[in-house]
Amino acid sequence: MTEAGVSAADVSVLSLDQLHKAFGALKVTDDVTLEVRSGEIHALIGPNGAGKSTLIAQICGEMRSDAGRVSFKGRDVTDLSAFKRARLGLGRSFQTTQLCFEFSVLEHVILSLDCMEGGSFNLVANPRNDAALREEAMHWIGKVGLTGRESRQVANLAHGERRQLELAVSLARKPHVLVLDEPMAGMGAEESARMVDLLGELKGEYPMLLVEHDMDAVFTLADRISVLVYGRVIFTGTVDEVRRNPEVRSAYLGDEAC
Amino acid sequence: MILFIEQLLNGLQYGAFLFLLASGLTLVFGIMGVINLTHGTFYMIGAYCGALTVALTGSFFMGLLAAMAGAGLYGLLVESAVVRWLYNRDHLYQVLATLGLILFTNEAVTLIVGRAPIFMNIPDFLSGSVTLFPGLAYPLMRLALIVVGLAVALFLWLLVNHTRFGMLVRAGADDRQMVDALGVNMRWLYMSVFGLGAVLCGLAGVMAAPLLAVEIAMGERILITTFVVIVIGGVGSIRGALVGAMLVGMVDSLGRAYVPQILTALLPYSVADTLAAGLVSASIYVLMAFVLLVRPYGLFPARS
Amino acid sequence: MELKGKAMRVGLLATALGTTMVAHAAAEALRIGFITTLSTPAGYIGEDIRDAFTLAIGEDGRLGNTPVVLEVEDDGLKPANAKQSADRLVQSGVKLFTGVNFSNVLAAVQPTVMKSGGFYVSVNPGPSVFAGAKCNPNYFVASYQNDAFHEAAGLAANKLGYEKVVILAPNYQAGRDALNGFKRTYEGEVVEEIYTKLNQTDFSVELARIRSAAPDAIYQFHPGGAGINFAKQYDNAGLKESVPMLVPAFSLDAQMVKATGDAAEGVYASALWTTEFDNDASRDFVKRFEEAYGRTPTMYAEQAYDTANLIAAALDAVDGDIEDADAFRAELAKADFKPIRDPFTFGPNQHPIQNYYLTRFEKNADGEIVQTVVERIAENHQDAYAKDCKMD
Amino acid sequence: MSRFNRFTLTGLVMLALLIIAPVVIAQTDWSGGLPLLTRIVIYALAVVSLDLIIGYGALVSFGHAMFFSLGGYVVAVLLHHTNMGDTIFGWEGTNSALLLWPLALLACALLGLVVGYLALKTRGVQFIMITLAFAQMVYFVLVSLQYYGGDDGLMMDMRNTMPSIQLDDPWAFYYLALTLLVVWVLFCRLIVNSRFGLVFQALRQSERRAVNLGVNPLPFRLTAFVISAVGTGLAGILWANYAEFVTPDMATWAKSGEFLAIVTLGGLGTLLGPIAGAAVFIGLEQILTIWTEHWMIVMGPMLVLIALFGQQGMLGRYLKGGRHD
Repeated sequence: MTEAGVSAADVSVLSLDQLHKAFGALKVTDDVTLEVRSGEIHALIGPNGAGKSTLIAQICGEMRSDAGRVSFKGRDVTDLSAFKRARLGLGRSFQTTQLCFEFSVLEHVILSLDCMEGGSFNLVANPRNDAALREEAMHWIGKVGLTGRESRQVANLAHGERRQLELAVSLARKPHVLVLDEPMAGMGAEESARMVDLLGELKGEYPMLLVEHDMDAVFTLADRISVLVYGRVIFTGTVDEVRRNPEVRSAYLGDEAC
Repeated sequence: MILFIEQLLNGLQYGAFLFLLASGLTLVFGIMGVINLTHGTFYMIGAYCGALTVALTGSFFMGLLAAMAGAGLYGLLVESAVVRWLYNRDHLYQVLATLGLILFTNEAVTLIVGRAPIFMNIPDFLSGSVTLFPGLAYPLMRLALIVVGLAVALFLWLLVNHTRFGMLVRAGADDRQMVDALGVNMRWLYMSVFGLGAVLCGLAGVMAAPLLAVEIAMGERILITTFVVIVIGGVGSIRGALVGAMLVGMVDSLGRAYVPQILTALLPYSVADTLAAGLVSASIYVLMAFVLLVRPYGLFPARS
Repeated sequence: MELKGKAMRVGLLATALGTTMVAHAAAEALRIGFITTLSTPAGYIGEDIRDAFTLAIGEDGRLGNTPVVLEVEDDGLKPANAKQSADRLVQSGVKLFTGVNFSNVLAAVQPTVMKSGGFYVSVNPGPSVFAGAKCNPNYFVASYQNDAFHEAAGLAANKLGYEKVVILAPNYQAGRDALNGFKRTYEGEVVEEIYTKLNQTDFSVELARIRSAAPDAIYQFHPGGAGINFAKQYDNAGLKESVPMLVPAFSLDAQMVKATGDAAEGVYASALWTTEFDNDASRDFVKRFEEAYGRTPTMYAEQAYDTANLIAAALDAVDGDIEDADAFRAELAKADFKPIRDPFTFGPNQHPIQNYYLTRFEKNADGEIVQTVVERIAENHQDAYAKDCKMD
Repeated sequence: MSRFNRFTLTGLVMLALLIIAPVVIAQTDWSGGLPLLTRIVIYALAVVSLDLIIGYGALVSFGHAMFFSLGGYVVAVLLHHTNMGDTIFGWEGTNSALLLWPLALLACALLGLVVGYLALKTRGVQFIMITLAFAQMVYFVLVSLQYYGGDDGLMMDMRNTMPSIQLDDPWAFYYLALTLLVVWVLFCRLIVNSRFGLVFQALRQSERRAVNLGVNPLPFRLTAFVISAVGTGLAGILWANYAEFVTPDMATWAKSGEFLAIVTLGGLGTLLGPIAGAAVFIGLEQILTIWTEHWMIVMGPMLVLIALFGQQGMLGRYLKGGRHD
């Protein structure tokens, strides 16, 4: 990995400033500061129970933080609810797939496109019959490699295909950052490889915060990596720096690293 | 002052009675996720079994046993024949099926016992009143209800907090999959919880029967109130059921005792009269709406 | 015994096949629409009404000399269902109706029948709506106007010398009517007027209020199960000994007394008739009813039996032909028959002008609780609404 | 496409049956046919409205009888004043359906708005219970309306009037109710397939996903709840005109439960299923009550069997099947 070029593109898109969250006496996230810069894939790794899921919930607005700030595109969004953050361009995928299983692939992407402004109260027009929407939806379906599957019901998709659809649903909204919560979870080797390729293609177009256990994928894709242990970021740096850091090795990577 | 204490006792007594019904319902609800409308039916079965047995044997204790056994057995029957197959189904199907069971049971009891309400005497050792302190005599039968309610609360507390069974119950209320993963025989756990709930209903039925008309559909009258109790308390929580029952008991009793007087003192009679009657009738529903608006999952939700 | 067998058979048939009972259906039999409440816990009243009416028809299927068919329909205590049944029967040509047991059901049935030009003779409720300005020439009440028992109870309270009373009823129309009826005739002081919740089962709070008010007596109206609950809890609270309880007859009917047990002993009730009435017709009726159905007739049974005989007398007078409505109406209005209770006449609104009694629940020689007659408290009592009725 | 065809086909068959049935029954000597069909159509209107929020939004309202009763009471009360010659806030009143009905629907919409806004703060079982609580409050208010008959209810001396349609004529009334049902079903169908409907359904299937697409759940759910309230209110208006009286009965929890049972019986999320459910439920009740007064001993187990084995209600499998693949 080369050092990411220092340029105007290096401005921070998403930044977390001293975020805290505790359940009773248990500090789940503790003083987390972290930023995702435009164009980079920033990976977040850490053992189970490190607080990754809680952190994502705080970023996306599903959970209120006890203290600290979340800024998105230079704007303080700490007090905004989840749907408002989404409207600003915060896209995400979920650890366990969150999709509308009764829709077809096409319907789902159309839904995503139709919700750019938070959804419509038009009680009459059928968005499925909107040629422009269909065409755009097909574009995103093609982008994630689901062409030919567009009329299949989401419930009947294979696991990997659902992950691809989640990506399409997020991409269709032209997000300014993508928060991906273990996109490779539960995938076979082949599916994982395809997902890595796909994310690699998207790299540079969308800044991403990638939470992932698959270290091969992380080292292939990430520009920078933050390590979260017991709710604290113990280290942030480039891939090589992380590999070299003894603290990280002992705390987390250990034998898993290579 | 003495009157106020008496009304507090009345509230306590009503609360204790509601707790007997609500504790089982909240467990069934919390652990199995089943909306069981037949809960009131178990109460009716208990009252009928108790009253008929007392009429036959003359012994209140036989009636007590018969009520608990009858309601418990019917509960097990309902669980294994119908409810068991609805655990993982939408609430709507549970409502439909248990509604059907209510209609069926009511009519079956009508065919067997007849439509006219039946009689159950107050046992001799519980008839009459005791003087708690000068100026306040309270009926023994009602005191007995309070004692039974508190005893059951204590029993359930011990059961839930200090036994393996209770551990599973608590775990089940928190996370069903986890209990599944423990390899516990879920069928056994569900049946015992359901049966326990039914037995407690039978107990409530036989304790209430001496003071009430034992009649068809007596269960539905109390069912909705019982649901109100557990929703206020927080579904799945015994502690919630206890607090909810006491809250509902007190609000209802003190409301009936004092709201008309207070309103009459404040407002012109014609307005106060209608308003008070309406307010008293709807008091527990107002309470529930208020609690849910402040705490959408009740006071002590089992699952956070 | 012969009669018993037949009546049982007819009764069983009616139960088993529900609703359309054909008693020796001759081609020309007069069809009588009989909408009543058989299901629900209140169904025992409907059963008594139906069975007593059937008893009056007798084994030959004739009411007086006229062959009749009772078209029994269960309304399930739902006005809408009753209205549906009435519509259906009217359209199929039925001209004469009776049987309804509840005021709100009657409110649904009566207008339908009146619109069709048919007759309705009430066996039980006499709601005030139809007793005053909305009275109708084709609508008769052979039982009582709804307020009558309460007015009679007010008179009874005067006679018993009660100077201050607490009165209670559920918070709904009939409950409010009840207490207003009582206050209309009662001359003492009402120290507290308590409205309970509809379908309330526990009365501990109200009992405490009564105790603290310490009245000479209470008057309470709670129909059905609530009435039983109240009486049992009143006794259990130890109030029955110190504060006498007065009720209208339907707060403690013969079936309810069985479920109330000893708690009923000593309670006063205003009534039209009781099983202990001292005349042959009454004794004969009680005996026949008990033989046929194996249970004690309630006041509702008596009213239904009298209604049947009222209709029978009018039918006989017009030879079973009710097509000439004016003639049939005129005969009904005469009330020219011998009822089991005291004879009555119709007022201008075609509600009875009749005698009311003070009764008391007491143990008889066999240790059973029966409703004994204490004294007549109202003679030729007429309801308060008759003056508002202007028939054309 | 096949789903569209199945819906259209089923809808047309039902419509044909409902159009022809009274004509056929009129040939027999069964006089209860037309009133029975009228009841079915009125109930259908209410349960289709309920299906809109349960079947497509998973908002299980156990209190929809409150809208049914409110619609009925508003027309009955206004008619009562008009006939008594009272003025209502200086307005001399009217008997015209074209004025009264929209007014009643507006009242239902307002109640729906308030109740929906408060109730939608909860989910699941709590939502079921809080809607029930509000319905109970409405019920107790109706019972305590002494002036309007309280528990006994309020008679309507006549039906409302409508230009060129005789509401007093049972045939005209039936076909008017049927027309309203058809229009309402088509409207609901339009909503379900609309841009709004897509979002509303997405909220049921995955609220988290919808929220992360930028959807604020409350306005969508509230809109659907109000529309559903209006439809149920319309059924209440028709019921009041059909029965010519209103009672607090219309607001009991048993009525709400009946609606739920019918929707489930017919098939959730199908719009047409509940209509079949209404026909079967009310028809069965009618047949069984004629057969025996102990009809519940048959009806009860039937409901149980339907819940146990009719996994998607009567028409759920058929109407939802055959979509995609």
